[in-house]
Amino acid sequence: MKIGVFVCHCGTNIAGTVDVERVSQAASKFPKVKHSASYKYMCSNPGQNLVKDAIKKHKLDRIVIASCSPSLHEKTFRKCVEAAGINPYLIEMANIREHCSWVHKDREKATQKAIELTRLAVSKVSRNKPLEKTYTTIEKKVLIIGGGISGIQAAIDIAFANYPAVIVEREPSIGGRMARFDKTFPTLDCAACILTPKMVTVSQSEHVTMHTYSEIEEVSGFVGNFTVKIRKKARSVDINKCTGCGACYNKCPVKVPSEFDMGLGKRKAIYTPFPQAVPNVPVIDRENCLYFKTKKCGICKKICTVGAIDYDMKDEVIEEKFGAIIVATGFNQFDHSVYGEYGYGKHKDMITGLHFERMVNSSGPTGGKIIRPSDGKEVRDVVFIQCVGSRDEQKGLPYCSRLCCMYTAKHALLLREHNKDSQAYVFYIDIRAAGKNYEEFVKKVQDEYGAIYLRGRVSRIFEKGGKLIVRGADTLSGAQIEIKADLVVLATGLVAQKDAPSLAQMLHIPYDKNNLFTEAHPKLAPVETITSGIFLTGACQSPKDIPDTVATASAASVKALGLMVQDKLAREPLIASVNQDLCSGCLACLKACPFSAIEEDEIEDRKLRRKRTVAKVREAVCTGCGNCTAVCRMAAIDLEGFTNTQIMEEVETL
Amino acid sequence: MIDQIKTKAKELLKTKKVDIVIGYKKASDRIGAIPAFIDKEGDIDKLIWDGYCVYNLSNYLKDFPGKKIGIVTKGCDAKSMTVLLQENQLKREDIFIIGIECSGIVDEKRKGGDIAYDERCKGCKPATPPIYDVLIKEEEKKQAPRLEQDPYESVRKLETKSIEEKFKFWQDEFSRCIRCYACRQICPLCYCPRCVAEQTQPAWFSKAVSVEGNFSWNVNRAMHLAGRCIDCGECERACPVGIPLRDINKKIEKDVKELFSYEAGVDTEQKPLFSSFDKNDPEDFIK
Amino acid sequence: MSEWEPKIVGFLCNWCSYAGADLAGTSRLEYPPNIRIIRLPCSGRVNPLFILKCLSNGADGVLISGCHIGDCHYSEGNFYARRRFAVLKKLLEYLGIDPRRFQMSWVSASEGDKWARLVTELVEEIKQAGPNKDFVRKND
Amino acid sequence: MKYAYFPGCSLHSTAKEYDLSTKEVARALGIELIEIPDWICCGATPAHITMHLLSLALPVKNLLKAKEMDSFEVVTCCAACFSRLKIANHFMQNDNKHRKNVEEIVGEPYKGEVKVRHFLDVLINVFGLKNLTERVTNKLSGLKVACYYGCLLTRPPEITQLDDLEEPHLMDDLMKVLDAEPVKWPYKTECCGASFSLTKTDIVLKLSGDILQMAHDEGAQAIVVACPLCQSNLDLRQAAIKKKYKKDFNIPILYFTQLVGLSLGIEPKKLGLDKHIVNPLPLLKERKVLVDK
Amino acid sequence: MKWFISHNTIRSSFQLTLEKECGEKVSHCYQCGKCSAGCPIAFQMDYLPNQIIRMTQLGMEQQVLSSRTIWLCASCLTCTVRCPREIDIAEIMDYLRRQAYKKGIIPVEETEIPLFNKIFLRNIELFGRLYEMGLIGMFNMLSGEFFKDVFLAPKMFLKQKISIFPPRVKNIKETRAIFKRSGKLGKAHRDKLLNPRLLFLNLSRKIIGKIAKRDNS
Repeated sequence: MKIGVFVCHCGTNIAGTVDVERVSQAASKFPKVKHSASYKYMCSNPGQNLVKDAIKKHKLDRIVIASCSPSLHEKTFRKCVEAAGINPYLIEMANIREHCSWVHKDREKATQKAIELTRLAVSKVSRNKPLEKTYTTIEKKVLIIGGGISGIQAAIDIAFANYPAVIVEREPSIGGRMARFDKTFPTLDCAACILTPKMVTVSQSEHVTMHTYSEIEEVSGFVGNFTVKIRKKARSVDINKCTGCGACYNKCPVKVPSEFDMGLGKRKAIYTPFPQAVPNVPVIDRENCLYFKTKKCGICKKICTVGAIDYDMKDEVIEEKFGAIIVATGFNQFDHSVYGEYGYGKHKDMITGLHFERMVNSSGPTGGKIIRPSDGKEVRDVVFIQCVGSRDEQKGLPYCSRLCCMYTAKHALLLREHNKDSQAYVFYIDIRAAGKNYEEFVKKVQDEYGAIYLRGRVSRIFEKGGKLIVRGADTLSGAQIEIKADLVVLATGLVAQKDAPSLAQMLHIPYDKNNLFTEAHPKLAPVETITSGIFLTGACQSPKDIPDTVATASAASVKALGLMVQDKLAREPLIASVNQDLCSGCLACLKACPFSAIEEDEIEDRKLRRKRTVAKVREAVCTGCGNCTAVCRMAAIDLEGFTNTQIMEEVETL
Repeated sequence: MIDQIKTKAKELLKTKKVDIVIGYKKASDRIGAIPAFIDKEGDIDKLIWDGYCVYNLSNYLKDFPGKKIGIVTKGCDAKSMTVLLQENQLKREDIFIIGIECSGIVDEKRKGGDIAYDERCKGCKPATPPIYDVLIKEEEKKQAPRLEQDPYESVRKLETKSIEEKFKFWQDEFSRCIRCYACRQICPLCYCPRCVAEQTQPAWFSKAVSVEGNFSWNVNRAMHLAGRCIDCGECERACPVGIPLRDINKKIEKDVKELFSYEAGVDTEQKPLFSSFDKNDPEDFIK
Repeated sequence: MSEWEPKIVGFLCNWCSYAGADLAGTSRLEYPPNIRIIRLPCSGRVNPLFILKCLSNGADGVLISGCHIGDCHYSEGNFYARRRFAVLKKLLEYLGIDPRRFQMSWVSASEGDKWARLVTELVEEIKQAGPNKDFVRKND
Repeated sequence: MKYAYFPGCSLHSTAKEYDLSTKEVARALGIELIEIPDWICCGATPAHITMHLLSLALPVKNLLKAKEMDSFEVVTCCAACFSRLKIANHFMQNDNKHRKNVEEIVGEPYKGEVKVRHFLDVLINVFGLKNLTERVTNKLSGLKVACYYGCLLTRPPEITQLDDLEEPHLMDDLMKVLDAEPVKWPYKTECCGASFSLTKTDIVLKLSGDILQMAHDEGAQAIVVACPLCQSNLDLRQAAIKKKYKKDFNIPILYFTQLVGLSLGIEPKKLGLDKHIVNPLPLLKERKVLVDK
Repeated sequence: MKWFISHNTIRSSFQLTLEKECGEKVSHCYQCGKCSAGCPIAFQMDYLPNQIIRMTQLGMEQQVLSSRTIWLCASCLTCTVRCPREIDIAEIMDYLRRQAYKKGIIPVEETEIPLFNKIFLRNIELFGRLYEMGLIGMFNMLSGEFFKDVFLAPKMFLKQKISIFPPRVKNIKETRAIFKRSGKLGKAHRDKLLNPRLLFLNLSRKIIGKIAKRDNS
């Protein structure tokens, strides 16, 4: 073994406090050290050349660089020695700048410490092993969970790069929440006008497969190689035969409240959720269908000229492989029935923002008329209440839902547009309009559309004489306020989907106490998760408006495409490995692995002459944290790059 | 009671439900009891049950790989079996547990004298095994009155000593250690293919009888049993130089109970102590 | 012995504490030179046997430092470490090892000042505890 | 069913009819109420405004007296007493610092072990509405009542643990059993002015006036209450409200116990129905609830 | 401008002391105003409840303790049960009143309530239970509203709702001891019933009010 030690002056950064020459001399006397040298800037080109030349000249096989923190230049020197023909994992760095020269003033003591730090690195490197990067193959297909605007955008981006994308959507049509909206702030372009073309693009793309009315059942595998089971719920209509003529739902005798219209309108038992649905293929709601309830009726089947109706259709579970997964499951609305002071959600003329969207939509259940659900009369005085559920630790959520200020302003504007005699009263706590043209929009609603903004939360709402009495306050004037409203619109907050935790557990991604999925880093990895190969977009991670949702969708797509374009997936070899002869198979490591990177394996025990269970590292999944090594009582599992032997050698050298 | 054990053992062997029954038989001194491995119906009458049946028989389970075993199991022994099951060392379907609701065993140190219940029996309640396939109960009248005693009395006494006193106490104790590893051999939960004490790459601690070697070994043994030791007391019984090993085991047992509400050997499905955590684990010792 | 300077080993996680110590350097915060840092990926990597090895090898003090709870790069590593060393710390104290000799801390990548303060205090404490004599391996 | 009974000051003076009717109803239903001997005032609002410890010590003293009777359940009818007793219990159970101080003051250890119940709770949740239905002989059919709970019966919910916070319904359920018709109205828990009766009469007139107005608007012929303070504010002050706001409501304010008593066929006089300022008898006669004997 | 406050006020320990002594986190308040929106007595208050909380946050001890609002709070808890930040506002009002007592601050316009409280408690201390006749009589006398509710009295007597004689409780010493010890332990200020300042303020206000009324009419 021939170790070379190179000590860096770093200008005066190190040499100012540490006697670099002495360090170099001392190092030359360490066991197994063949050569040592110092240089002004080891990371510079001449410095690196000095290392390379010395490797060749002295036939060095391991290198120690005593310089700055490895977080700065470990990669630099790995490349440098690799170029000189040494395995890049046969170097170690002694941090004699950040941990020595910069924090000590006494030259003698600092020099002494620098020598010892170098000695530590030398002892460690003497136990290093050459390591090779590992490679895995990548399944060139991306799974997108959720077919709202977020999933649609991601699919378009992936397809644009000519990679296949699969959307799994649990509703009968893609489109998500955005399909329900009327207009969008702050530009007021109609949601359908900008969303429908995208839905059509997706449906026509040769690269995109859609599984609507389907749900994820099971996910296994790891980055590049996920195996996913998808349950395709029985639609009762053959998607390949159906022409979307609509005869079936026109003739269906059963009417039930439409989920898409938030119960404001009706749909049939065989239905498409909305006219622009993609795919434009109906589904039979078996709970309400007469045929399924009584075995009578069967009108749809009789009337369908192409024979697409299939009452015997069964759920089908398919299995597919994916290289990456984009989670785009969106949000749910906060359930305001917890507010007793607002009548436990029982007042008919109290609706949520989403109801309002449907109502104001000209293709919606009221044909764009804003009316009181109780008696169908047109409204005059409408109270909008912001922060319902949001910013309320007592009954709701601790966080701000971020879009309610804006959509409420939009609603106030649309109200006046639809009904010139109406008056909007908006109860708010703070107006959060931080976005391009957002503040201007709110200002416009106040100035030009006459919305009255009142600063205060509403304390009580009750019915009297056919009106809703709203009792609030305006803290700016110090006044209590009572408004007799025709309609109250609650800006309910955005919450995670009810089944978000079970999906997260399936995917092995963390979620926070509000059940929102957690990103790998809030600033620097906002669309990644700590599980590599799984990315987040849209409101499943935190409340987002449409521009932010689309932006994260494209960001997640780029991350997924970054994987797709690789031939093989290179992984740092600094991961755990099991010495199966030593392993007792107690599986303490498996249970302690934060990444499920350890699996059971069976080996033939030659001594016992029988098979026994042992642990095995799934190399592609292991992140190299080393937790398993510390829980292993028999030291059968070790971490490359930070092996027990290396660390014990370091301690030994003290 | 012994009849019940014998009947069950006979039935198990007869129906081929098990290949072998592990129980107790009289030792050569006619007082003590030693393990009995019965694979023939004819030998069944050798089985005994009395207060001298101190051995934890689960230790012998691993000696019969691939065989179905019926095993006479006290409450404390069943706990170690629970840990072994939890740690994937046994297959539940391979063993038939003849659970004994025991009334306590004698203190071996006072062999021959009056039946004095062993220290560890005093804190044991209930004595029902956490797992069993059949449960055989001691007759009511034989049930020893259980002392409502603090099981951690001696631990607490040591805890109140000063650091120097503690150090001296343990150094004295450990200085006698001859590194015979009897504590390890007898322990039903020490089953590593190769103990770290014997590894050389790296050499985890000194193999020689020395202050720091003995200390390291004993700390290592204790840490490896943290959240696993079910206080069967075999180690202390086996120690030829009489180191109070149970006082170390009990200390950890007490700590993990207090810190993490964790108890060993009660649930085969529970995650090992160090392979699990709670977000609210105490951290007042961390700066 | 008047010139005795304690020797302290620090096991630092790469992502928070090691970076925090780097930051102390970049911010030029002075602290005593008694600590030798061993870089590990995570505080969860620390095997209790490392601590014993340090003590029997003549270290006067050992420090484990990781990310604050919730900050772990591997999301859970420090939770495991916390549990493991809560037990070890109590055990060592029970066996008569001065509790000042084995300590644990959470230092984030932005807490350069905390790192400097921590080491200063640690060195002071270990100085008061005196050299680790009882324990050191006699040359064999 | 045997309980220690804590009537409180009001039930011994201004709310005598509440006391009378409670005892009558309890007797008729076989619920044994034994008055705590030598009970003292719970301190009401003035105590907790002035001295926090006193406001805990006075109720605790009473609970200790109940404990001496070997009764671990105390029943009270006054919403204010109910609230003070419950709050004191809550502190004694959950706050070591206060418990120590209070124990020092009353000179005895107490950990909140005596359970406190409102008579409404006993009637509905212990005796049971079903059992009560069977005992109703004189249905109050056609009587439209507004059930008024006031502020102290349900607040704070984690301490009182009696009824729904914003829309309480226990009395409404009870009235339905008696075949009376509880109106839907939004002022069930609105404040009547409570302890300001004497000091801030104007506030009481306004708040009580609003409540009467709302009850009137929603078609109630009488208001049913479970609190002597509410009753006294709404009943006693109707004359002054009439004078000040020129509105003559003439709405009788009845205790729920009185109506239960009537439906059980108990004589009006025994229920103290003659003690109201706004005379309820004409209404009860008109509704054929009172049968002249 | 109503007030000028300096950094000394803002940095005073008022809020911190309050949070420590009454256990309610005033700093949690983000001024949504829900307390004020639902307060039944707000129409009589000089500051809305949310303003009192804000003033507390800003350390305006003098202004808060001399406000009418803290005395007018009826402890109906509407604010407390609806506060999204889980602040017990009614408890804070209680605390502020107790502080005002301790410091002897009584707002000039709001003397009846403190007076009533004192008479009430004195009444209990003397008789163990409430002696209503005594309470009303004493209050009317000391507050200067000698004939308040006089017209109600005959009715009440007739219906036996009010007794002329005080209630009797055995062992009244026990009750008095509780008062004494509570005062001592709680360090509550138990000044004499006839606090001359309080009485003077009250009477003079009433008389001035009456004169003003007569002049107006």
